[in-house]
Amino acid sequence: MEPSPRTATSNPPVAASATAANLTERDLVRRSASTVPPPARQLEPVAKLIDVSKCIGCKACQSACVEWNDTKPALETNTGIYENPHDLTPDMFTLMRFSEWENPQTGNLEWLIRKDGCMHCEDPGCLKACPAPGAIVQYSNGIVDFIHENCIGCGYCIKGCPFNIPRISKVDHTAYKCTLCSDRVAVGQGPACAKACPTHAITFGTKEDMKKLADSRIEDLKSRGFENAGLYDPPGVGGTHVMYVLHHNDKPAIYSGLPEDPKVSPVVNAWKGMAKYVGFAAMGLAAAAGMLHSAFAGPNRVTREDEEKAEDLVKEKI
Amino acid sequence: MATTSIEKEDAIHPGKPVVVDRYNLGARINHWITAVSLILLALSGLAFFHPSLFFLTGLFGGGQSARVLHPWIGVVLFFSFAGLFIRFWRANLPEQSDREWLAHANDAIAGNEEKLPEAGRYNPIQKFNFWCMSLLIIALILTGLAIWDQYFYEWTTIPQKRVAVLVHSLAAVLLICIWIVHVYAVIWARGTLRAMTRGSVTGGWAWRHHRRWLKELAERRRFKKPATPAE
Amino acid sequence: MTNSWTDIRNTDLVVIMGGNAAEAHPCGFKWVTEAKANRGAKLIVVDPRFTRSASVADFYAPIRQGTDIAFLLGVINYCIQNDKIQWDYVKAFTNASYVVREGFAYKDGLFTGYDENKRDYDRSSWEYEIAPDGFAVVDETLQNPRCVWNLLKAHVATYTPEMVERICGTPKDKFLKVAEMIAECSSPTKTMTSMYALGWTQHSKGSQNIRAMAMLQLILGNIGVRGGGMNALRGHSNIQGLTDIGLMSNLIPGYLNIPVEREADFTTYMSSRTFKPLRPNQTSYWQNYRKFFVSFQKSMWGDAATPQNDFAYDYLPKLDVPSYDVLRYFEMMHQGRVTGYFCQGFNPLLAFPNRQKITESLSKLKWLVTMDPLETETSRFWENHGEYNNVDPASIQTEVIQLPSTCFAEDEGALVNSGRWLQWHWAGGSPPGEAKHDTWIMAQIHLRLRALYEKEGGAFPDPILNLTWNYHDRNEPTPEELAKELNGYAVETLYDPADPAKIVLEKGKQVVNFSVLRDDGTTACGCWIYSGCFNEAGNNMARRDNTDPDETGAYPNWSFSWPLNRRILYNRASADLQGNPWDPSRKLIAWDGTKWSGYDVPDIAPNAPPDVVGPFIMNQEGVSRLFARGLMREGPFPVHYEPFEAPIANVVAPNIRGNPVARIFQGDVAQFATSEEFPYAATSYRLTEHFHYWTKHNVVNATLQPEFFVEISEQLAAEKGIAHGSWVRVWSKRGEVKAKAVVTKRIKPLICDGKPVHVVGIPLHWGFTGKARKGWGPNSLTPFVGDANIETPEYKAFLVNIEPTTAPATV
Amino acid sequence: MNMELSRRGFLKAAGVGVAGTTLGAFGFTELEAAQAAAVRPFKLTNTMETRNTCPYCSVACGIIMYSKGDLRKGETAEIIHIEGDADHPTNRGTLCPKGAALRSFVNAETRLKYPMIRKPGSDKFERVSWDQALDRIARLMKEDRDANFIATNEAGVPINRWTTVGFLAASATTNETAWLTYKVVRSTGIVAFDNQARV
Repeated sequence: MEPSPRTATSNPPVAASATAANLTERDLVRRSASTVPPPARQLEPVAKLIDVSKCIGCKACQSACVEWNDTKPALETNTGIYENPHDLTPDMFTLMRFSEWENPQTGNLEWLIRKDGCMHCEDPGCLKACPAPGAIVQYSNGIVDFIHENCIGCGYCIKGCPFNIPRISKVDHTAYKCTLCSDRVAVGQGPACAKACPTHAITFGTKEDMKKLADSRIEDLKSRGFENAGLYDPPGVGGTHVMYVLHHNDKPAIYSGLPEDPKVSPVVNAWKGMAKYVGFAAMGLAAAAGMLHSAFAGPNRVTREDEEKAEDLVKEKI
Repeated sequence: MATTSIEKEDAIHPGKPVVVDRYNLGARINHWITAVSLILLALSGLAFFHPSLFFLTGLFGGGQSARVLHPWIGVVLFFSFAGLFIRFWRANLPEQSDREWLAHANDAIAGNEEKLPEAGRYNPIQKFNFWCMSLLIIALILTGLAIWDQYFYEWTTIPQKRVAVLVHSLAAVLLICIWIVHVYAVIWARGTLRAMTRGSVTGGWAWRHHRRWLKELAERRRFKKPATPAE
Repeated sequence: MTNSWTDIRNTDLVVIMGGNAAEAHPCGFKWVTEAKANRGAKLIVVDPRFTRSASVADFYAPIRQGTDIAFLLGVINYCIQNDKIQWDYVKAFTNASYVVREGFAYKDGLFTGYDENKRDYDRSSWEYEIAPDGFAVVDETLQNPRCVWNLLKAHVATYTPEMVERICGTPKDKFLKVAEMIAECSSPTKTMTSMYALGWTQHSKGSQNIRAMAMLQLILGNIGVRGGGMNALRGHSNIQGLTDIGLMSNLIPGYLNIPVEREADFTTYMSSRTFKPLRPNQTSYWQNYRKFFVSFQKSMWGDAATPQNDFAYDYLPKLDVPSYDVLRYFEMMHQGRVTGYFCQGFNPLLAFPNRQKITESLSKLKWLVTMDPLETETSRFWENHGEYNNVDPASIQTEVIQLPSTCFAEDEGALVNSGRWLQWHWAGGSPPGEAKHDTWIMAQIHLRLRALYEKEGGAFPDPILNLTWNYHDRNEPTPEELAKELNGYAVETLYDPADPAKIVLEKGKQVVNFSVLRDDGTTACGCWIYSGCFNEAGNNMARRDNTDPDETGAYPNWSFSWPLNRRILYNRASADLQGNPWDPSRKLIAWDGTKWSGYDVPDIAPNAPPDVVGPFIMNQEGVSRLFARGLMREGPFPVHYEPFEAPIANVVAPNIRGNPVARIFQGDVAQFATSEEFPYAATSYRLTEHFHYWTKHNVVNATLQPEFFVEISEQLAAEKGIAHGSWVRVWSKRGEVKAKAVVTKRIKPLICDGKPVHVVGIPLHWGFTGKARKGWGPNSLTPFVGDANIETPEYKAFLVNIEPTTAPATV
Repeated sequence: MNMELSRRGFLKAAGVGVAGTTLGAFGFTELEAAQAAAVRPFKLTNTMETRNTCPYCSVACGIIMYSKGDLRKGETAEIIHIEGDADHPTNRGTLCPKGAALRSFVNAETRLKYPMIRKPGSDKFERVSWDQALDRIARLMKEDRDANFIATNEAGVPINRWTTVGFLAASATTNETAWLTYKVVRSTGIVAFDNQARV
């Protein structure tokens, strides 16, 4: 297995020779609305680990994300909350979500701050839903990326996503979300948010390493009285390449509505699975029935006799 | 009862053959707008429905423009069909005799129309198609709006959108099936197409397929100037 | 900071009080999370608000703003009552055993010597008993009732947990939990670090807030050790540097003083600066004061500073008041006694208290010069912005000259971080338009003024005409040239005093560090504490070797740390009287029988025997001071005083309002409110998304936190009928603001002296220029009064009222 | 675990210059020229790196500024990106939300570009040349200093105080600027000298 990039331990390269992208077509394992040949090599799966217990909600990740991706989120207002922008937007791929939770067991206030953004599912609902060939791709290291040239802006990815992540731009009408900084990962760097995160609440590396790191964090949290601390790597979507360490892994919903057991909606599965077959079958049957009928019954022609009957009727009444 | 099966424009031109006006120009334009919209919608919609048909977006100038056009065409279809609906809903109201007619559906399919009760302006299969189309188009426009994210994203939740998109695609499939039946029926029942091109049918066609309609027209003396032979 | 950011990784307990490190210093706070993750360290946050620091704390305790001294003295009392003292440290390294002279006393909130009319003390009784040999009397058994330890014990006895709860509103159980966690660090193998910032300084008794914690840290033996210390998290990137270089009314670089009027000549000036040791064999490093002073004068005026003219002593202004700090100066401006004012990278209209007074003051200037890379409200104080700056330009006769300067990205030089590291940086971008380096601008101002004096003569031109200006390009001195001046150089060839034939340093060469500076005019040095930063070895501030032997967090070869590249101040105190580390796992330096060595540059002469020479070399005692003698204006021990605007009366001294020695101007007294008219306790603060008034110009930060708001509890919101996210009007006796209401569980009413106290939180980042939405800051509301020692305004505790309102008119 | 990074030992002393980076350390031993069909082209290719320090708080995080154009070659340099310096012991490459957006400070619309003067009673700024602005300042200073400088007190002791003009120094300028400012201001006898340390 080819090793994958880890959290940036160096500064980004600038020399042209060192910046050839290493995520190419041949590293694709899935491509929306199309098939890809098996990848020539298997990159080691990567993951971003978000340790909510270390997060101070400073929004450095948002800032770094905007600067790296050259997006221009709109200036909003204060509506009584700390979330700004108020939601993920086509220009804001990641968002700190704040919730004030009073722990019924301890009576203490806990300010739970979760960095929201694309989870890079192993089984990506967006990709499944996407009708445009090659608009959504998945690399063998687990990154799910949107290819804007191929995107038609239909918003099916929004319906496919169990985490409510993609957003359609009103400017170029294509879907946007966190790319896991595929352009940085491709040259051996970690995502911009992970690089910036002041407390290393966001780390990036191989999924295996991140799981090990999570284990040590969970152990620390348990030692501090968070008995239900755990790793959020939901199996319903085959695991994710963005994982959370949660102090209350038994209650993900308290973290601004993190889904309890996310999976691609059965409705979406029905739509992208059963409906296709049933639909084609039904249309085919209708057409076939017509052809059969025409073969056996022949055309239904108006006869001379019919015409005469009509003429007679008319004469009679005139 | 009988009054419902006649439309204002319906009239008999005596002659040889007898010619019966069935659809005036407005109705025909309305129909063809609907038809073209529906075909375009089917083509673009199918492109989104299955990857193997994505190439159809090429007909619309690519995926982006297909995505832009599809819902607008849908709006055109909706209003256009609404026009047809207003014109024809009365003629498509079910009647007592439809039961009997349907009891002889086998004969209808076999083309043994003489064994059937006389049909009015529309026979029950046509009525069934009409109402199916109507209901499906309403379903399509409603679900279509729910997934028309460019303008109506805020109107529905994502779970609602998911249901909407599923319902939309299933409704579209059904509509296409109905459409196939409709088109086939037109082809099968020769002499039908001219109703939507020239606006009229021959007396024989009316006698054969919609005898009660013809009889009623005659009964009410709905005559116009004789059809010229050239017609 | 006595320690450094990277040293926080070595701690066992972090106490964030008087600050909000996670929010104001996120990347420094990283080392807290590292200590937690890697050492199992604990974090305590004590704050009126449940801050972002609190969100990752192991324990949070609420406190009413302005009551930190009561809390901290309460913890000291707890430690004393429960014998949680690092005794060896306290006995050897503090003045616990020093006997205080007869006549010193404390009663009803006041020490001996108070003069109510002057609002000042005669501090002569706040002194040690001095033996005939000239040394202070000590009682190592701590039996003498007048020894510092027994006085302290008696002084803090008032601050019981019940009293703390009554004053601070901190529930007793929470206070006790914090006290217990802190007290554990009295073990020689456990350390605690104190991370504080403006939450302690911005009070009328800010210095004493800090002193209270410093005393606690001394009792626990946490000063001078890895993972310990008093860590002031400085606010701005080079505020440490500007303080070091003494850009203040009364300072000379390196914490020397500008003479006062009664110091008529150099001899008189030096007579009070001999710094004779108060105990045998002590270092008392300030004995070198004269060397530093003379070298400074030489760097300023070169050949014009001669032994004959007392090294141009008269070139320095002599002060008639302790200082012309900004509060005093804006008061003078307000009285119409000021002609012109320069604001270099500063936005006083928003940054200083009582904005109405600031606007009036600036309007009375004849001229104002601003130098900034960005638009500031100050440079546009005359411009009408509707409700946001409601002034009449036609009636303001101030001429304003706005000069565009470069920003960090376009200039080169050193910034001093909170941990005293002088870090060099390089220019990477071209300035926009005609923006110029500050060095160019200052040089131009000087050269043009100098030319006018050369041509026309005028009032005492000598210090201007003789100012050392031997730069290669007179129009724009380079950062290297200036850094070399700060480091110091030999004016004449230096010979070894022990061997006059031996050359120590040739004329014109850079001095290696301040140890070679002389008081005879043969050396020049701009800022003695920086000496060593740019010596003959090169620019040590530009060093980039990030190796860290044994991962102590010292990074000895990264940049340069003043003084002498020392990373932890008082590091001698990390070892016991035998010179062995208190905690072998956290060795810093150790005595090997002949000398000190280890991971850091020893804070003491390398051959100073451990049981003889004390670690606190800058003090005449050689030890640290639990009893401050006359060095603090309020008294040798901290006392709880309420803010000038407080929701309750002072429980320990009901007749005293505010800090009894804080300076107040007559016009401002009338603007102090009582809790009857203004019932709510307001505080001001930064948010992590913004930096003061700069980042509202930055579209990204403006987006992350776009609009001015205030934070209130759900209870206050319910009482006042304020809806989440709605507009509120907040007003004090000095002004009003309109803001969005953030109603939050993170602020809860406190019960103080039996009465509920509601806290109103007011962040400070909005104004009428920039990208963010227009707004106000807290300084339209804050009172015009400062700390008694250093005149830092009381931004953190004042009274307001609040009500629902409608949106301000848009402009 | 993240703290175990960046043990690169001695780094080149220069703070500036194009740095090669060993991609090998991150898993791609063989660099390929394959066309990147998907990922965005790496935007820092062929930029100049300059080491600097974040100008905001006193944590003083190391930053790297990436520019098009090289100042040291006398070119105009435009900063296109700024991020944390992974070699820096304090911040280890991390930055807070302010630091991470530094590029947008450098390129802010409200950066000042030209000297401006607002005349008494006016409601606007007017652009002037540097010479006009600086000569005006020097003249205003001299006028007031000559008028209000206090050379001696009543006892005849030289006190050399100038109290009618004040100078408020910055908080984010370099030591070198601060020192030059100190020299210039002190030499005039200004006593109302203060800075952000107090507030």
